[in-house]
Amino acid sequence: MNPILNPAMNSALSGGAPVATPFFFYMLSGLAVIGGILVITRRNAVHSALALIVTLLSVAGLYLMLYAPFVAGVQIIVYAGGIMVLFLFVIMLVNIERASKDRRFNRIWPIGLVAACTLMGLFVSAFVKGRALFPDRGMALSEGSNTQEIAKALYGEVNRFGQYTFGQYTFAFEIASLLLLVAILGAVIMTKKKI
Amino acid sequence: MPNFIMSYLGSTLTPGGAGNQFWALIYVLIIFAGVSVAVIAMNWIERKALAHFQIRLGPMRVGPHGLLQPFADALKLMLKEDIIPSEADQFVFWVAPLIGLLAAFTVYTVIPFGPSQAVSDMNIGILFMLGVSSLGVLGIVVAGWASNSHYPLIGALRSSAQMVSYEVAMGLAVVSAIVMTSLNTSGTGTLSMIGIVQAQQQQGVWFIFKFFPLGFIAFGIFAIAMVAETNRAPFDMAEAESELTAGYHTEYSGLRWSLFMLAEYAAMIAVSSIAVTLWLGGWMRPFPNLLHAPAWDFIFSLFPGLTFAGLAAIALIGTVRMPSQSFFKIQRIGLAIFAGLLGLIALLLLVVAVAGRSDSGIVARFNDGIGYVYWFVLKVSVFMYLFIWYRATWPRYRFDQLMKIGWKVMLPISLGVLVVTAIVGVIF
Amino acid sequence: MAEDVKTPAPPPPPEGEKKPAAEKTAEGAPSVADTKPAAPAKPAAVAKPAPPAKPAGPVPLPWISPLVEKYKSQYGSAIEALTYLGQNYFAVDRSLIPNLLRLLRDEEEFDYCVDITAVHYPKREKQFDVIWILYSFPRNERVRVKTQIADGASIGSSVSIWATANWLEREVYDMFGIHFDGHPDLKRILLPDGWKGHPLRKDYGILQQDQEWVQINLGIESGQ
Amino acid sequence: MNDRADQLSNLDLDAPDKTYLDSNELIINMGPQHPATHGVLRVILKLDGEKVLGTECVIGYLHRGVEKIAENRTYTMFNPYVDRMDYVAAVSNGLGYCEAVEKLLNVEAPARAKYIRVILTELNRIASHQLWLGTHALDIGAMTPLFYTFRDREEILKIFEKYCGARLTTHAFRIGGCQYETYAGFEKDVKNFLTFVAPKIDEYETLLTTNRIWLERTKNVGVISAADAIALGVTGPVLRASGVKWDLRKAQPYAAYSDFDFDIPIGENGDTYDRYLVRMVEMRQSLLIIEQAVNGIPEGPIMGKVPKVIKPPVGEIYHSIEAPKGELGYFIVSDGSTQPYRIRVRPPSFVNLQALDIMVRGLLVADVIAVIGTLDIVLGEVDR
Repeated sequence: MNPILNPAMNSALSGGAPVATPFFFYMLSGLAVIGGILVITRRNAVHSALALIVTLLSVAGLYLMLYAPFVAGVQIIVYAGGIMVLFLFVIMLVNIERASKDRRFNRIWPIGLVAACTLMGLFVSAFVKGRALFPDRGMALSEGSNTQEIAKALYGEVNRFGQYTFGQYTFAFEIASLLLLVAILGAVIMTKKKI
Repeated sequence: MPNFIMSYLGSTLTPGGAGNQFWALIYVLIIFAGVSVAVIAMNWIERKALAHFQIRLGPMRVGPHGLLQPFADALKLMLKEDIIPSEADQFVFWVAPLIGLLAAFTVYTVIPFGPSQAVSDMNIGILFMLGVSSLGVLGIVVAGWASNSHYPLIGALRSSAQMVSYEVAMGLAVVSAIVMTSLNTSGTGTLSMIGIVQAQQQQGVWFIFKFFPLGFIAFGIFAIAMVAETNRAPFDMAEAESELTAGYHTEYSGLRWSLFMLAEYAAMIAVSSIAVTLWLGGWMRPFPNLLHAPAWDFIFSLFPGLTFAGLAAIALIGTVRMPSQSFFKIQRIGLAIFAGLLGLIALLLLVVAVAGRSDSGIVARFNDGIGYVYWFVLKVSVFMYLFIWYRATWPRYRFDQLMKIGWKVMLPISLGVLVVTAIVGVIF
Repeated sequence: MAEDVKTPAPPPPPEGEKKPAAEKTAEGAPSVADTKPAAPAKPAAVAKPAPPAKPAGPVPLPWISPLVEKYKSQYGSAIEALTYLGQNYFAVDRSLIPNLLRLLRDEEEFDYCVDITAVHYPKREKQFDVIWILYSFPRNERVRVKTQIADGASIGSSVSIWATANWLEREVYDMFGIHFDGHPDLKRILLPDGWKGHPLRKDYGILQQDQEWVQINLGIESGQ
Repeated sequence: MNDRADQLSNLDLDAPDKTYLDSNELIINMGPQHPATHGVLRVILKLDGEKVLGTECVIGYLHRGVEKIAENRTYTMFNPYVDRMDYVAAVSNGLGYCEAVEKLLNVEAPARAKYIRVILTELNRIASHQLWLGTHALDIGAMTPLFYTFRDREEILKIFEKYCGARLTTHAFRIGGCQYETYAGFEKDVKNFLTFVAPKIDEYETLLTTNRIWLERTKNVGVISAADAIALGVTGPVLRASGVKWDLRKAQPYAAYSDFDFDIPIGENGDTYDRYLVRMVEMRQSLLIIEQAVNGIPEGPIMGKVPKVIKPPVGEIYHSIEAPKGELGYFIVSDGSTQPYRIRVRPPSFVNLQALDIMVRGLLVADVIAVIGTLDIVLGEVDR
């Protein structure tokens, strides 16, 4: 059994009550999947956006189950709170009536299907070979003898996150921010003809 | 089961921290009821205070001095026909107020009314609060869109732009307070709401006075941003009644409309709670480190009772001064009963305070809890009064000016304050 | 004074008969164009026209002033200058509008068009008086310009001279049905767009309504 | 929207700097049911986001055919109707009408009547400005001044009520003078009012004049240059705020205004803030005029020698006065009968409203509200 779903570990980490139960896991994943399906099938873009919010919140819940509360919080504040508001902002300016009459799946859908299958294959292979590619925290946890200690170590999750971003992975972090800067500049150039 | 109930009573953890779902549920219910009552009270106080700013009397008919007016309003709103425009997007129109309401009430799970008087203490408490309260704007945005009408749409656009931009300055101000929490011997800060207050206690200063004026500026930024965040005057662009009739809730009526109002006031209380927690020492009474002798504890523990006694006295004066026509007879009786109730609460609180002095068990703990909640609520109500005061005094900003202030003034200042706070924190 | 008032006034000369038949349109218009550059002498010296003598009885008297002389010499009998109770007005031929108005603004500094209105005389051949009330800020003086037009005829618009004429002319059109040539957007202003009839004409009864419009747009049988 | 919006001719504007996102132009109806259009004004706005590309005013919802009614009433009977045009400045309307008919009759009101007229008209000017200030501030979002101004306006209405029995549509004057002698204590009431209201005007100014938000909302908003203002025929405080020192009370004095010493305030920039300041100073100047008038009010008759049946000789007359909102003119054509052949009212609000379009282009929706407020229109007068 996945150590994350180990009740003993749960109670140690949350200080008593088990949270990361299979029930929550399946519920949240189910919500995320249903939301994802709705995102691509709804004709109305605002409905899609709302479904996407459900998906994002479910994923945030999954992060919580993985004892990554900081990532969950960031997921809510950035994706569900910030980005989705901007999404809706843009969608509202689009003429929904006309957009919903357009054909939803146009001719390039085979290409999309291929791309989706490729991505799927990537995920599957990552899942299969995952242990070799990534340090598996769950495994590390199960190997530790004292769950209380691990729980303590995990409590400083934000600190560790900070240390990683500004220590070990500074370069990757800065590259990502540079990428965002380029995107911002591109957006400015696209919207404004004369700057 | 009784063990489940009783075992928690001696605990110094929050129900969430202790993993006690029963008490968590009790706390949730208490908070839900408390916030609802607070919104009702706020409704009455706002109307009365605003009226007195404006040389009017405000509600005077329903109940003595209009005390029952909020209930009459609530009843009316519940009975009113719930109109859904035929051209509206039915489902989204239906779900929008619920989103706002859920977001506004969910944040209360982490608000620390005392060191253990909170539903749960997440280690990302403040992040959770900001994140969930930012979801509230979704309700407004989709409400404006679903109404399928121009004014609500403009209101929704305004409010989404406004909230997204003010969240940035607000977040940076919050971060500068969080940086202050790390100024201890171990050098680790915290995002936990309770941890933030405890950090202030350890450092012996409210963060508003820390590194004066840095903390004060950050607090000021937050205090301005939270007004914009809750769409209140002078930043009430989203529902600017003289421009957009009623903004995003123009097409709403009845119960659904009242849910928006409930969400708005709940959000006001929530953001005020954040400000109180981060900068004004949360549940701490004034000078907890300086005046910490048991005698002082006792004196401060009398405050809640005395406050209620004072309110009872005011109500009593109102009863006495009520005109003596027969028309006012029922009102006089009603106000007298109200005064009696307040007096009874005051008496109860005073008894607890006196009893808690000699007791060291559950009564003392209860007494402490009352003290914490009292000081917290008192600080929050100062903000609530400020909200009313702003509304009575100021004209409304224009949308572009609002954005200009947000991006060109508040954001650089909050960024600067954050950097300077960090530097000063490292040096000292 | 009041006794004077009670004395019966001289029989009203129908306003239109004061002027000779003005059919000089063909000559009038070019003459304006010719004389305009040739008249640089701006009569600044005549800023204050001679105060007209107050008539004992209320009869329009000829208005004598350098300003009048100037335009009389230009247009001859197409223009008539009168004064009544101290208020001066020109009664001009239709063909002089709007050129005369432009001259008045440019040369005589009548820079403010106070009002444009009309009066309906159904018994006359040319049924309408159109009246411009002008004011000059530098001279602190008012003047009225009147012209007569027949029903169905149109008259030059003065929107290009005073921007304010836009709505004023629209109201005249709305109320009297007088068309202004060159108006950028001549449509009804106070009455709804589809309304039939022009209420301030004398033949439009005070209780009269466009019943059809009322029935279609308001969904009621009658507006009365 | 509707068919009307599609045929907006004066909304075809020179294209703004086009961007890729400009394709969404929004046409919205502001009014006739809208909290800030002061009645039943309907403004069709063409918006790019929130920027106003153009406006079209649709008026006439309150059209009652006042001019048509006039042709079917005698001169005396029509007198009360004029109060219903600019109903917040009914006294001014009455003054203009009575003076115009008097001029047509070639009679003059006695000096005492003129002084009473000046006092009441100036009181009415203050009341009108107070109402404007309250609603204008409310439009910009300041709720409180409304209640202050209405509290003080009440004192003026009380004086009106005591004088002629009506508060709003007063019908205070008659052709030839005044119907009523001042009541006992009139002068005392007016003097009390003067001492009462002066500090109250300070109070309004404390709330607004240096208020940062008020300044930001009104400065450089709805600017109209003097040349534009004159070309558009704008009058009253709006014209004066653009820097044109012109007031009919000085330029062509009527009633007893030549007897009094007062200033005409003018603005510099012609923006909303200047219009606000001009009106505030005008209120104070009105107090000065009232003070002089009430101190120097002569004894004597209050009714001139007018015949019982008013039958002006054939002729036409134009007379205008400085109403609180601008030049209010009456053009009366008489055919010698007891009924006017034609009465044309030159309404200041109607003409001033025309300036809305050029004042708000390029501004934001919120500014449209501010500008409608600052133009100080009354729809009863716009539509007549």
